[in-house]
This record gives sequence, C-alpha cells and structure tokens, in this order.
Amino acid sequence: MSEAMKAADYKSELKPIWCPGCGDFGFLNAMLKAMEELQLQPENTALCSGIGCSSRLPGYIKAYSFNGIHGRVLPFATGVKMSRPETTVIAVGGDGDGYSIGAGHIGHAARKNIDITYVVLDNNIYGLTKGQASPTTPLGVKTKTTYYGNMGTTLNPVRMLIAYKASFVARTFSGDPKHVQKMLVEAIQHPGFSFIEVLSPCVTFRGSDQFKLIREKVVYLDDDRDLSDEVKAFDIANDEDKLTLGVIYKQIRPTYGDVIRHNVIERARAASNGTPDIDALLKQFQP
Amino acid sequence: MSEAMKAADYKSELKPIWCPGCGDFGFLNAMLKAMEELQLQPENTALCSGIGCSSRLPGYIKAYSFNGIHGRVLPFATGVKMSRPETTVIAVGGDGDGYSIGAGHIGHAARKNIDITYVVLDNNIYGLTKGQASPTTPLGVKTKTTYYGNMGTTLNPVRMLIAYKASFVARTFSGDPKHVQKMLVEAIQHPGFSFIEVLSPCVTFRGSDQFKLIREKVVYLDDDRDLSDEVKAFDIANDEDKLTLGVIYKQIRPTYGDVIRHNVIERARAASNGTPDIDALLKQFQP
Amino acid sequence: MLNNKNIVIGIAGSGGDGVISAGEILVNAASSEGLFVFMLKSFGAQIRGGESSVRVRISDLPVQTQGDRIDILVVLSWSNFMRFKAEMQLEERLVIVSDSDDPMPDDEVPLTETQREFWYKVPFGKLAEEHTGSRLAKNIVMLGAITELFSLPKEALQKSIKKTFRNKGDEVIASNFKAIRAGEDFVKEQIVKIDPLRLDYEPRPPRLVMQGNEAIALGAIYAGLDFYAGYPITPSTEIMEWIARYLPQKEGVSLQMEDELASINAVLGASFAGKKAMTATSGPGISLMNEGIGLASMAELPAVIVNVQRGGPSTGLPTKTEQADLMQAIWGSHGDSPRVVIAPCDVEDCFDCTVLAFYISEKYQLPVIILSDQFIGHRKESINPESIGGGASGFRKVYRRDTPSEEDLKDYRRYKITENGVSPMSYPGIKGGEYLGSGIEHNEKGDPRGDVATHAKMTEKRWKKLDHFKEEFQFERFYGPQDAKLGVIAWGSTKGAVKEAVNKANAMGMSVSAMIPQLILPFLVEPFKEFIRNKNRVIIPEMSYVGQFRRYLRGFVRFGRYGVKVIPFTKAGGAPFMVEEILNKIIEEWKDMEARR
Amino acid sequence: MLNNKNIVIGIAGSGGDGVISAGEILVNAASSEGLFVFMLKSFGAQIRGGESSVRVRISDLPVQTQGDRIDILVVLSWSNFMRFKAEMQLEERLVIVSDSDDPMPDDEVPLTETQREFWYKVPFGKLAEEHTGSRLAKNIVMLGAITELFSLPKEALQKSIKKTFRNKGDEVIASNFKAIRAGEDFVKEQIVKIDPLRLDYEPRPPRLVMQGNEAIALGAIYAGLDFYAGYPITPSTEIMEWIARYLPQKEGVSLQMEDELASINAVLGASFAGKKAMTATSGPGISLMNEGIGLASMAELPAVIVNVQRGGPSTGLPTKTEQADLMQAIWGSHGDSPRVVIAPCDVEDCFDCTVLAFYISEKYQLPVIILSDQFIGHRKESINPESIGGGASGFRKVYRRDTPSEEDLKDYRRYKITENGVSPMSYPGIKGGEYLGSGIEHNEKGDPRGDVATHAKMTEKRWKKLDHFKEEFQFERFYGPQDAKLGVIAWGSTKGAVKEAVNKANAMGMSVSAMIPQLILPFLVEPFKEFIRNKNRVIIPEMSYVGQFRRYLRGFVRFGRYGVKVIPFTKAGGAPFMVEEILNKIIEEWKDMEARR
Ligand SMILES: Cc1ncc(C[n+]2csc(CCOP(=O)(O)OP(=O)(O)O)c2C)c(N)n1
Ligand SMILES: Cc1ncc(C[n+]2csc(CCOP(=O)(O)OP(=O)(O)O)c2C)c(N)n1
Ligand code: SF4
Ligand code: SF4
Ligand SMILES: [Mg+2]
Ligand SMILES: [Mg+2]
Repeated sequence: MSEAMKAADYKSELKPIWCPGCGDFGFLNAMLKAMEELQLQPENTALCSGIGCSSRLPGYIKAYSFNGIHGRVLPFATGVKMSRPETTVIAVGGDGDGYSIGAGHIGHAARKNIDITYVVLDNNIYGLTKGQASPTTPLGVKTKTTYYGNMGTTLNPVRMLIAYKASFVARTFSGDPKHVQKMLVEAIQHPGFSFIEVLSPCVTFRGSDQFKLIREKVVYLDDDRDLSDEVKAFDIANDEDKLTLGVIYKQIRPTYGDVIRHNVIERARAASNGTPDIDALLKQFQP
Repeated sequence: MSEAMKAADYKSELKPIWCPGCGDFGFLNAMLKAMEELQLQPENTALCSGIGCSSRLPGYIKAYSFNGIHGRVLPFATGVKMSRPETTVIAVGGDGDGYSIGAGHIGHAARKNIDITYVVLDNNIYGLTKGQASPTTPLGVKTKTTYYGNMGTTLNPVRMLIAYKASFVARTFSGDPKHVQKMLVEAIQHPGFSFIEVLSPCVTFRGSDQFKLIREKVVYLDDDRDLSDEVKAFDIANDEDKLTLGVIYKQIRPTYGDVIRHNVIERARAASNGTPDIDALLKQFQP
Repeated sequence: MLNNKNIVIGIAGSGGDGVISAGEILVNAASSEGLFVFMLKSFGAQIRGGESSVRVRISDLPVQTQGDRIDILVVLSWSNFMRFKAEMQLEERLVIVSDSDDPMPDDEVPLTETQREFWYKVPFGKLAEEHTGSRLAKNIVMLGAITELFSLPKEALQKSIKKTFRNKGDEVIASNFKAIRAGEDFVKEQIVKIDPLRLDYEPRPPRLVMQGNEAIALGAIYAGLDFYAGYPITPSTEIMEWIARYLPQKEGVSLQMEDELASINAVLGASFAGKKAMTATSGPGISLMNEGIGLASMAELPAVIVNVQRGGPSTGLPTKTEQADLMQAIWGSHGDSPRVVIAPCDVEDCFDCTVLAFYISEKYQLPVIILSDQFIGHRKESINPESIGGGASGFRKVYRRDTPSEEDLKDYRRYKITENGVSPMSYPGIKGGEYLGSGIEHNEKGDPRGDVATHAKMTEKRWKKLDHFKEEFQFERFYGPQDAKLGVIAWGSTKGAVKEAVNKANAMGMSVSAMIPQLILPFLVEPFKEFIRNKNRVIIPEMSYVGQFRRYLRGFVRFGRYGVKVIPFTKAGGAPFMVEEILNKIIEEWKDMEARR
Repeated sequence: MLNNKNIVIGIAGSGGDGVISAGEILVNAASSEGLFVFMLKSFGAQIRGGESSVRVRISDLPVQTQGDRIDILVVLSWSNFMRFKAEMQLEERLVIVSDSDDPMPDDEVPLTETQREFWYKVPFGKLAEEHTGSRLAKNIVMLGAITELFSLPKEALQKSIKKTFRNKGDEVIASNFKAIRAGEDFVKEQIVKIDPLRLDYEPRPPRLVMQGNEAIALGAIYAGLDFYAGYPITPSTEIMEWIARYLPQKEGVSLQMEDELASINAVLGASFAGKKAMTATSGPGISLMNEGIGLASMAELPAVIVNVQRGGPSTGLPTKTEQADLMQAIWGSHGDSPRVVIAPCDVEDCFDCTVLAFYISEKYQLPVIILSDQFIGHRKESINPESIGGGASGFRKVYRRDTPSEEDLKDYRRYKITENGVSPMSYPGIKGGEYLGSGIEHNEKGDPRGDVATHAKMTEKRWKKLDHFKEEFQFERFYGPQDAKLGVIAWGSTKGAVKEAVNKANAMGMSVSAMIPQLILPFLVEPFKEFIRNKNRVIIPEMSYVGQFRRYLRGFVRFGRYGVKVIPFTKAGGAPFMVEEILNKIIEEWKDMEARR
C-alpha cells in the first residue's frame, strides 16, 4: 500500500485568488484535513463547481477537478457520479451559484439521492461579481443592486433541502474548521445525497465583522435526536434567530446509482438475456 | 356599471385540444366560475403559462393571455405583475413545466411574495409530449422514459412550497370543481404569492382510473387551524398516504409590489427630490 | 400518374380510426417483401382522438421521398380528411376507397370529376362489427380491402398483423385475420375493379423498417454510447425513449434530467469522467444548451448533441419540419466556440452520422452537433439490413479517446499544445492524471489564465483541431453529371427531393448535378469550389425563410469569382419539399439558361 | 513619441495602492478643464488586494483610443508592475516616476537604457505617512508629484479630490490636500526635471466623464425605460447597478432575478404588459437568453437586450474584451427568428444606440440586441455634455408603442397582417384588446395554428418589419476620402483604432477610407456596395479569431463581383487593437497595391 497522505499533499500548486481573510480559506483547510482523515485518493476524487469565488475551490485541491459554468454544478457532478460510481464526487459552489441560478437542480439531485456531497459556501452575497444581493442576503442590506436595501424574504436553504428530501443535511461555519471537517467527513461517508450549508463570510462585500456576528448566533446541535424526523428537522431549520450547526437531518435510503444498477440495469439485462449486440438490436426493426 | 359577467362570458372562442375526459376540463370550468364569482374583468386579468397540455389553458379564457415557453411562466408573470400592479395575474402550468424545468423559479417568486396566483395542474406525467415521467410520477411507474419503472423519490410540491415561504399554499382536485373554485377564489384574493396544487388526471397517459384512485385518497381539511403554523403545515404535507385538500398554509406579509412601491420607490424619490430629468441625472457624470 | 411499380397511399381518419397503425402494418408488410417504403404520419392539434393521417409510399425501386402525389386515397372519415386536405396532394387520376356509411359532404371536398372516377365504397365499420364484434377493427378490414384491390402483399400482411398483435394473444390475432378476410371478401364479391392500379414487384429479402430517430439511437449504441441524459421534446423524444430502453441492456446509464441545461451538463460530467455521452433535443432545448456546448468547446470535452429540428422560432410548429437551426448550430454559443456540425440526409444516414459524430467527438475532444429534422426523425423508411448491421458500407469506425501515456503523466498537461491540437485526456481513476478542467481560459496545465498571450495560443489550439480532421473522410454526395452547367446545393433532409428531381431532370434531357454535404462545420471549401467551377448557376433550395444555408455558403464560397449565379430557393417550413417544386425550379432555370445561350 | 498635446500615463501598483482611484481623480481633473480623456483599468485575478493598473490618456484634441504607448509610467510597486508588463506598451522615450523606497528588481524588468533615461524617484509612501499620518494617501502624493512634474491641471486636481471625498468630511479632504502638496513640494524641491514633457492645452468648458455601461443605462432612462430585470455578470453589471439606483427615482421597477432565463422572461412579461423593458448581460448570460429572445421574435414583444461582450468561449476571460458574440446575436436562437442588432462604437454611441434600440424595438415590436463590449463598457471617456443632454445631435426620437384604435378593437387581431408587418398592440387595461399571445405559431388573432399556409404567411409578416424600418435612418459612419482604393470595414469598439489609423494614414499621404456600420442586422447592403464599389482591397480587422464579421459580410456583400480583395485581419481578444497594428496593416496593403500598379 502507498503511504498515508497528509492534508498538505492534497494541495494543488495554484494559489487562491481569495481576498485575505475570506471565509473560504477556513473551508479549504478543513477540506484538506477531511481528505486526509478519509484518505481519499486524488485519482478517485472528483471536485466540481460552478462560478464564483467559492467555485474556485476545486482548483486548489489535487483531484479530478472541474470548474464549470454558473449554476450547473449539480448536473455535472451527477454525470460524473452516475458514470463512474467508484469516484468520490464533491460539488461545491456559492449561494448565488446554488440557490439562485442553480436552484432548479438541487431538488432533483436530492430526491434522486445522487450519491454526492454538495457544499454551499454561503456568504450571503455575490462575491466574484463584487457585491450584489444573493437569495440569502439579509433583508434591508444595501448592496450594489439593492441600493435602497434588500427586499423580499430571504431563502432558508436548510429548510428547503429538508423539503427536497435530501438524505443528509448539515450546517457548519468556516470560522470553525474542526466542525467543518467533521461535517465533511460525515457527509462524504453518507451514502446518498449529502448537503452542507457552510456559513463562510465574505469580508470584502459583507464587512469584516461577519465572523463575529455569526459566532454570536451559532448554536451547536448534538446528535442524540432522531435524525430522520423530518418535522423536527424542519422545526430546527425554522428558527432563523439561531444558527444551528451540526447534522440537522439524516436518513439512509437507496442511492440513485444503486437503483439504476440493481433495478434498471438488472431488469434490462434480464429482458435482453445479457448484452445484445447490434444484430440483436436490429431484430426489432424487422418487419 | 356594466352588467355582471357569467362564467360562460369568460370563455374564449378556442376549442380545447385536450383528450376527452382530461382532468383539465374540470379545472377550466371551475376557473370560469371563480372568475364569475370574483367578477374579474377580462381586460384586467392576465393569464400566463408555459408549455404543456395544461399550459394551453390561457387560450381558452377571455383575458390577456400568454402561452410562453416551457418552464418560464413565473418570471413572465412576475414581469406582468410588477409592471402593472392593478392587473390580476394568474400563472398556470403542468408538473413538468413547474416542478421540473421551471423548478428554479418557484422559490424566488414565493420568497419575494410576488402577488400572483400560481396553479399547477399536476397529472404526474408529461402529457403533451405523450407520456414521460415527471418529478411527481409515482415510484415504479413505467413511462416512455422509464421503461423499467420510475426510480428516485418523487417530489412533494406542497412541502416544497411551504419551505419556500409561499404565503398561501393549497391543494385541490379537478374532480371536485366546487372545491377548485373555492381554492381559486381564496388564492386570487390572497395578497401575495398564492400556490395551488391541482390534482388533475391525465386519462391518456396515466390511465382512466386516476379519478377513482385519487378520490379514494382524498381528505378534506377544514380551516379551523392556525393556518400560519409552518411546522404543522409541513406535517400535513408530509403525510403522503393521504391527499389532503384545502388551504394548507397561509400567512399575510407585504407583497413585493408593496415593498418596491413603498420602500424602494419612495426612498429613491426622496433621495432624488422627485423625478429627475436627464439633465439632473447627468450631474453625477460631471467631473 | 398511376404507376404499378410505385404507389402512394394516403389514409385519413379520426384518431380512433386506427389510421396510424394501419399504415404501420402496411409498411411492415411491404418491407417484409423487400419493397422500398417511405411513410409519413400527421396529426391534428388534439392530443388524442383528433384527426390523423398517414402517407405510405410503396415501390419496387428505391425511393427518396414521400412521393409528391397520392395515388390511392383511403378515407375512414371525410370530416377528418378535410383537416388534411392541404397536406394531401392528390393525383389527378386518383383511386378513392371510402367507407360506404360515411357520406362525403359533397360541396366541401375538393375533388375534381376525374378524381371521382375510380371510387370504391366499402362498409369498413359495418364489416368489422359483423366479423369481429367491434367497429375497432375497421382499419384492418380496410387493409384487407385495399390489399385485394391493389394486389398488395397478402401473406406479408398476415405476417405483419401477427407481429403487431403478438403480445395480445391468439384470439386477437384470429379476430384481426377475420377482419382482413372480411375486407378481401367484400372486394372480391361486391366490387368491380375499374381502375388499372395493381402493385407489380419482385419479392426480395426483407428490409428493415426504421425511423430516423431510432437510427440515431442505434448508431449511438453502435458507437459505444455509455451515458445518455436528456429531457423530452418533440420531435426528438423517441431517441431518448429508445435509449432508455436499450442502453441499460448494455449496462449504460440513461437519465431523464430536469431540463436541457441539466442534460448537457450531465453529459459533460460523464464525458469528463471518460465516458461516451450524448443528449438529444429540438429547437427550444438547443437554445438552452448553447452555454453548455460552449463549455464543451472550452474544456475540450467530447459530446454528441442531436438536434431534431422543428418549425420555429420559439415553440413554433413542434410537429413539423424546418431547416432553420443551421446557423444556430454553428454560431449559437457566445465566443469563438469550435464545434463540428453534421447533417444526416435520410434515415440510414442518421445511423452513419451518429457513428461519425462519436468518432470525431472522441478523437478531437469537442462537441459534435447532429442536425437532423422532424422530416427525417419521424418518418419510417425501409432500410437494407446490410447497410446498418455488422459489415456495412458507411462510416463504421469507433474511436476510443486518447489517454495519457506514462510519459505524459510525469508532468501531465491536460491542454498540451500538440501538432493537431488534440491533447491526451485523463479521467478519474488514472493516477497522476488529476487536473483542473474549466470553462475559464487556462494554460496547458489547466490553470486559469487571463492574459492575452495564453488566450491567443489556446484559441488557436482549440480551432486547429478542425483543420486536421477534415482530411480524414469524404463528406459529400454528388448526383448527376459533374460537368453539368446547372447545379443544386442542398443539405439535410432536402436531399431526397433534390436527388429525385435531379435524376428526373437528367432523364428529361437536361444536364443538372447536385451536391449534398454531410459535414456542415468545419466548412470544406475545396469540394464546393470543385463543384461550382464549371457551373453557370446554382440553385440553393432550403427550408429556411431567410436562407440560412445560402448565407452560410456565401460566407465561404466565392460564387462571384467563378461567375456562378446563385439562385435562392427558400421557403418557410411545415411540409417537406415536393420533387416537383425542385424540378420546376430546375426547369425554369434550365430554360432561362438555354434561352441566353 | 512624446507630445505635449497628448499624454498617456500608465500607473501600476497593488490593489491597496489606490491606483484606480488615482486614475479616476486624474480623469476628473482633466475633464473639468475640458480636456479629452480616455481611461482603461486592469485588474489581476485576485478579487481584492491583488495588482491593478490604469492607463489614462489626456489630450487637448479628441481621442479615439487608449493610446498605443505609455509616455509616463508611474510605478507604485515594481512587483505589481510585472504582472502588467505585457499589457503596458511603453514608449521608447519614456518618463518613469517610481517610489524611491521600492527598488526595481533589476534583471526582470524589461526596460531599455533609453527608457531609463528620464526617471524620477519620489518617496510616495514615506511622504504620505509624514504629511497625513498614513501611507494610504500615497496615491494622492503621487498625483501631486506628477501634476507638478508634467503641468497637469492643478486647481482641477484639488476640485476633483474635493468631489471624490465629499462624503468623507472636511478632515479627510484637508488631509488629502496635504498629500498633494507633499508631492508637489517634493518635486519642486528635490527634483531636477530633465524630460521635455509638459501638458499643453487650452482650458475649455468641462466635459462629462462616463463609462459605456453608464451611457447605456442613461440612454435607457432617456428612452423611457419602465422596467429592468437582470442578473449580475461581468462586464455588464454596472448597467444594472446604475439602473437599480436611478430607475426607481423615475418610478420604474428594477428587479434582480434568479438567473438570465428569468430576466429575459420577466422583461417579456413587462413588455406584454405594455411597458418599455430591458435587460443587460454578457456572454454566458446571452447564451441562456436565446430561447427567450426567440419568444420575443415570435410573440412580437418589444425588448432591448444588451450584451457587453467579454472574451470567450464559455467563462473565458470575464474582464477582457472580444468581438466574438456577433454571429450569436444574429443567429443565436433556433428557427428563423427576426431581431435587430446594433453595435455602439464608443461611450457616446452607447447612449445613442440605446435610444435607437428602444425606438426600433417599440415601433417594430421585436427584440433589439445592443452589442457592446468590455472595452467600451468599462472604459471612461470624456464626453461633450451637449451630445448627451437635451438638445443633442445624435438619434433622440422616443417612440410609444402603437395601440389599437376603436376600430381595431371591434374585432381585435393582435397579429394582423399589415403593410409593414407591424400590428397594433394592446395591453392589460385596454378593454376589448384581450388576446392570446404566444410562442407557438398562430394566426392573426393569436390562435395556435400548425398549418403550412399560416406559418408561411406569419413568417413573412414577422420578417417584413425589417425591410421597412431600414429606410428610416443612416446607420453608417465613414472616415477618409470615399474615392480611396483601400478600405477598412470594422464594427463596434474597433472603430477607435481604425479611425485614428485611417486619419494617420491619410496624413501620411496614403488614401484610405473606413466604414463602421452601427446597424448590424438587418443587413443594409447598399451602403456597403457603395463603399466597396471603387475599392481594390478592403481590410476587415476584428477581434474574433475565426473572423465572424468577415463571414457575415461575405454572406451579403459580393466582394468578388466588384473585384474587391478581402484582407482578413483577425485576432483573439483580450486587449483592444492598437492604432499601430491597424496602421501597419494599412501600410502593408498600401505598399503592395502600389507595387502592383
Ligand atoms: C450564466 C452566468 N450568469 C452570471 C455570471 C456571473 N457570475 C459569476 S459568479 C456570480 C455569483 C457569485 O456568487 P456566489 O455563487 O454566491 O459565489 P461567491 O463569489 O459569493 O463565492 C455571478 C452572478 C456567470 N458567470 N454566468
Ligand atoms: C425547453 C423545452 N423543453 C422541452 C419541451 C417539450 N415539452 C413540451 S410540454 C412538456 C412537458 C409537459 O408536461 P407538463 O408540464 O406536466 O404538462 P402536461 O402536458 O402534463 O399538462 C415538454 C417536456 C419544450 N417545449 N421546451
Ligand atoms: S470577494 Fe468575498 S467571497 Fe470573494 S474572495 Fe473576497 S472575501 Fe472571499
Ligand atoms: S394527454 Fe393527458 S393531460 Fe394531455 S389532454 Fe390528454 S388527458 Fe389531458
Ligand atoms: Mg456568495
Ligand atoms: Mg403534467
């Protein structure tokens, strides 16, 4: 066997373009540690993302990384996982990438229980485009596109993911990399669609006091609940005054890959009596 | 004042292309009655839709009707309502149109509380394209694209809409036009984003016994609950063995139109001291 | 003109009349006798229970089109026939077969006296009821009747019925046999045949019957498809439906995604993971995929994208054909975004093009768009089994993507600049081949880079691929004498009408030649130059109101320089070209040329 | 070549050095003296705290470009300068001003001996700290120093500082004044000026300073914009940001939507509701809007769509310029989908084009795409206030959509076929004007129809609109003598370099003329014919590797027929054309033409 890999071994040669103090650094470090903890093999790990500051992450990690287009990370990751089930697939993106332009894909990846981990680095703002409101920007906040204050209720991602039947839902905070690491390890190990909302401050466009403000609202959950009680989970997510961190919901059910392999492919092969060649397929076109 | 309008007066000259027995007929009739009950004026009513059998509905009603593109009815309706607040705006579509390709828009129209009514005629199938699985097609069902049975958990729209903070969420059944009418009237009267999931059987691609099967599972809610209790509402929606009909959730909060008018526009006009002309705007470009 | 070697039958009725299944049974019967067959279906707006019609051409000789005119009009219901009258071009010498119990609403039906001359009435419904206990089988009674009337293949008809109803049990088959016999017997006993039409043919080995969409699906599987992701849309859905059924038999994965954005991105994910992946869609769906196709260009991900064109713009005419997505296929994504565009010209070519598309896509690591259309996708043609199966004549090469060598992996550069622009591509599982793929501009390693020099170098690299592969194959088809002074250039499904028209024109003593490119992008200018060099005029027929193909050709071919006059011949879509339309244009231009000599 | 009437200053430093704000203060100062100004910014990949640079051209005479070469290089940090060295083309006779305390890493910096001849060192940071208590003001010290060194407008600089810091309070202003003075004094006291450069100009009334993106936003409001919906994307976001602030002041609604699909559809909803509506985006966003733009074509909904092009394909080079979305603007949607495409060529033209876009869009009820680019969108230019404000020279007509008359409403046909294809359009609130709008093919009333005849008729109707409006305006700009034998045809932002190059070429004794169309689609062939008629050669410079503009032109203009040789001159994007590049090409072709005479 090859030698154990260290966190630092998972680092790519690229230097992050993030602003000094950006929350995403904390996440990156926790991610490297989680990879060490799980001894992920770079060649069997795929890291996919959309577009945004946060979506630059895959470039900083040694793996099969892909930095695609804005909002489409989940379909892309689905394609990777469904065609190479032995690969550990992690999708990552921002709140804009995921909850705004990419919002249509989450429910479907979740309900199908695609066996990937989806991490949203939520900074409540569009960082890369320099400071416009995102669906999680708090009410009243003035951004470049909400000059008179942000209007419209903000979205509650955790609540949404529970409603979507995601089989693993957690929240963490990049200001607490140990907790991030723990959540990542659990999520990656979870068979099925696992989702982590990471509170990850944008110090440049949301102010440098974000870490402090979040820390004040943070409450840690412990796991001695029935994690699979959806209504309880919904209730926890509902309390928007607190920022509850930890695993909020968890349920084990067959992954889409399992279902495809065992139900679809097996049934199909039974129907065709093994692998049909082209001449066998041509039969159906005989008059 | 002009004379009272009758349901029949709201009918357009177009003949529905729906299959005999299609659930959408029941909805259409209920809709005409609801329009009568509310005495909607055709010139002040906008009916928008995407693409699908169900999305043909606007053509059958006398109003400002629009049959746009697949999945985009909510943004379109948002554009209509936000620029002409005095118009009653109703968006309608199918489960494919809304929950599949259009899924990304619902959460945003809901959280912003755009003052429109969104009706999904849910037949658990793609009707117009002749019978492929939709996100609400039950597990195991064989359709043209799920030859070996439908896989992946189905989506629970009501639960999803509650999570999205839609301010009015109801479910009804086109087999009970009186109930549909009641829900429609309440939804249209509701100030804010109102959503109605209409169980509306596709007799051609889901079998002619759909009406019967649904009727067996239907349970009517009464309204003497705290309609604004989200967790209770979530709990009701969660019970997938029953098909609970009625208003499931309701909450009154400012609509996006109100907010834009009162917060944004008023603040803006205060900032500019009334309406600036082009020369006033040019000032900021002076060196 | 009635011709016993080549018969065009039109059948119209209501949705419940079984018009389509009658057509299909007929097509199968004819094909199992080795006859050449071409069938089109048409539906009203109604989802079910509306009107429908089929047009079946049966011929002892190869056919290219649906046939301009109907020789035999079979009417199950006159009121439904009326909905199609504009689509059903009738021969002046016509044979009509209609239901005795369905009176023709005299003043509305546009039939001349001559057309009414040969007119047989058979009580389809009544006979069905009498012999099978249900009016449902009236379409089968009708088949029995016309088989007897026009000497269509009789045993083959029974075989075809047997096959069609094989899953319904012996009783149903027996009952349908009764229906056939009822029709036959009625004709034998009650009808005096006065028309001269009798199918005259040599039985040959059976031919296959296939839709264009099925041929694409089959071609994909032949080429080694691993992964399909798509979203239903008319008129492409059959590709997905077929693949959803058969790909899993080969352990491949077929996914229905939530929309087309998801479909193309899932395909790219699978391709990134080293798999052969494809999606298929139509107009609106392609418009949504443009961003993803651009990503495939930039990230150099192989992918096959099928567009079965329909009438546009927007939702347009979902069940009708048009050739107006051509320019979009070429230029639809933002930026200079290299891709390959291939257009099949008939059902068999759908198979070839798909195999070719995978070959190019995998070898050159870029998106390949197959531009089919509703006219090809939904029609049924009879096909020589040899030309599709194992030892076929067309393009049959299958390519497995170049992966990095040991040497490459020492300092792996995913986007290494090479002589032909193609770099070895790793995928998850290959140790040392890890890299960052991206849609942002990047250097050879894949690191994001925004400088002008890198962009210039990498843009060149991506486009260079197109220069190289063009020498590999022959992508054009030519008909007629090359030295003709009058030429026709067309693409895609217009081939059929052009080929028939050109053959007719030459038979009539004119000298005309035609060119139909299979490869649309990259543009290979040499064969065009060669073709037009000695021409005086070139007609460019296409089903695009604004003449997209002509605009495109003009962008590359300097007709003016060779003194060649371009004759635009455009129309909006909806119905395929008739041979006559093209032929008349040819005659017109020919005469004008002669007059000016 | 150093020239006191026209100075190009390049400033480079780290993000924290205040390079950009120094540039802006300088630009404002110069503009308030009526000088002509042109400024470009450039950033590294880092979101914040990376490197940045500006290039400011200040001139007593009108300028068209950023200036090919930098006369004065101001370096706040050499290590950051290194990131830009490829973008900073330096004059051979250069003046360098750098921080005394930032030593140059000698062996890496590409400066010739001559370039090092005039080199002043000022301790920017130290002086800032001494005089203001913080190194932050070092950019202001620098401005004081260079103002003194090169006789830049001194009082205007103070005015500009005052304006910049007006919201920060008097103390900050006072402190910055101290910083200026520190710079000035240092130069006066410690530096012996040895270079000959001193700005020489006539003070004139102040000019406005504006970005292309702001000019578009302003133009939209001038044209009566009611509704904006958009989604942020570089380099178009400033349009939305500006509108989000100012449109509500005019009681208009500006919405940030969840994506570009939503944006375009919200715009169409507002348009259906009778409002003037617009969206703006860039490359990837436009790729997503293609379906919606097609819907606007089909449903005949007015809409203005701005594409501020960036480098592509895919995510490409988000902060760099390119001209490679041209063909997509024309052909990006499926089907024959009529639209209008207009390309502004500079900041002022952004305003004009936007006013024009609304006019055309509202009058002809179709989507109009404005194709700007990052080079225009993000640069600042000084503008004559007259040319934008009330009594301006450019296109200033504002159109209110045709609504149905009493007569029309009696039997309202939304898509009535009229002589010019435009039908009266009702909107909610108009009684009797109710109708079904749709993206599916429809008849004059709006009822869905799938027949060939309706499709043919309605396709013609929709395209006819383009024939009619083309006579209304003059859409081309010409430079140089019309009878020149050598021509240049370019579009959009390439205008600047072309105009300067053509002027120079003529001044050098060559005879060259240029044509820059403002209207891209529909294609008006006549002015092109007129332009090329007497040419021998036409150079087509464009920032598209594959030459999209050339391909497009060739589709319509028969260069060959007039014996005109087309000289492609393409490059991938990233950096705008230099005047020199175009001029050299002109010289090359000119010489070759002369040689062959
Ligand atoms: C289709 C498309 N639309 C818009 C953009 C521009 N864009 C890039 S990143 C981004 C949002 C970034 O916000 P988020 O996803 O929250 O990431 P962050 O930068 O905050 O980490 C946007 C709008 C794009 N690249 N593509
Ligand atoms: C972009 C796009 N993709 C796909 C389609 C094809 N299409 C038309 S309707 C439809 C689904 C219809 O299902 P649903 O919305 O449930 O409506 P129903 O017909 O069942 O009432 C699809 C996939 C389309 N018109 N546009
Ligand atoms: S802009 Fe915000 S999110 Fe982006 S790198 Fe900077 S701090 Fe991080
Ligand atoms: S296909 Fe289904 S949904 Fe469509 S009209 Fe027929 S019954 Fe109704
Ligand atoms: Mg963010
Ligand atoms: Mg449905």
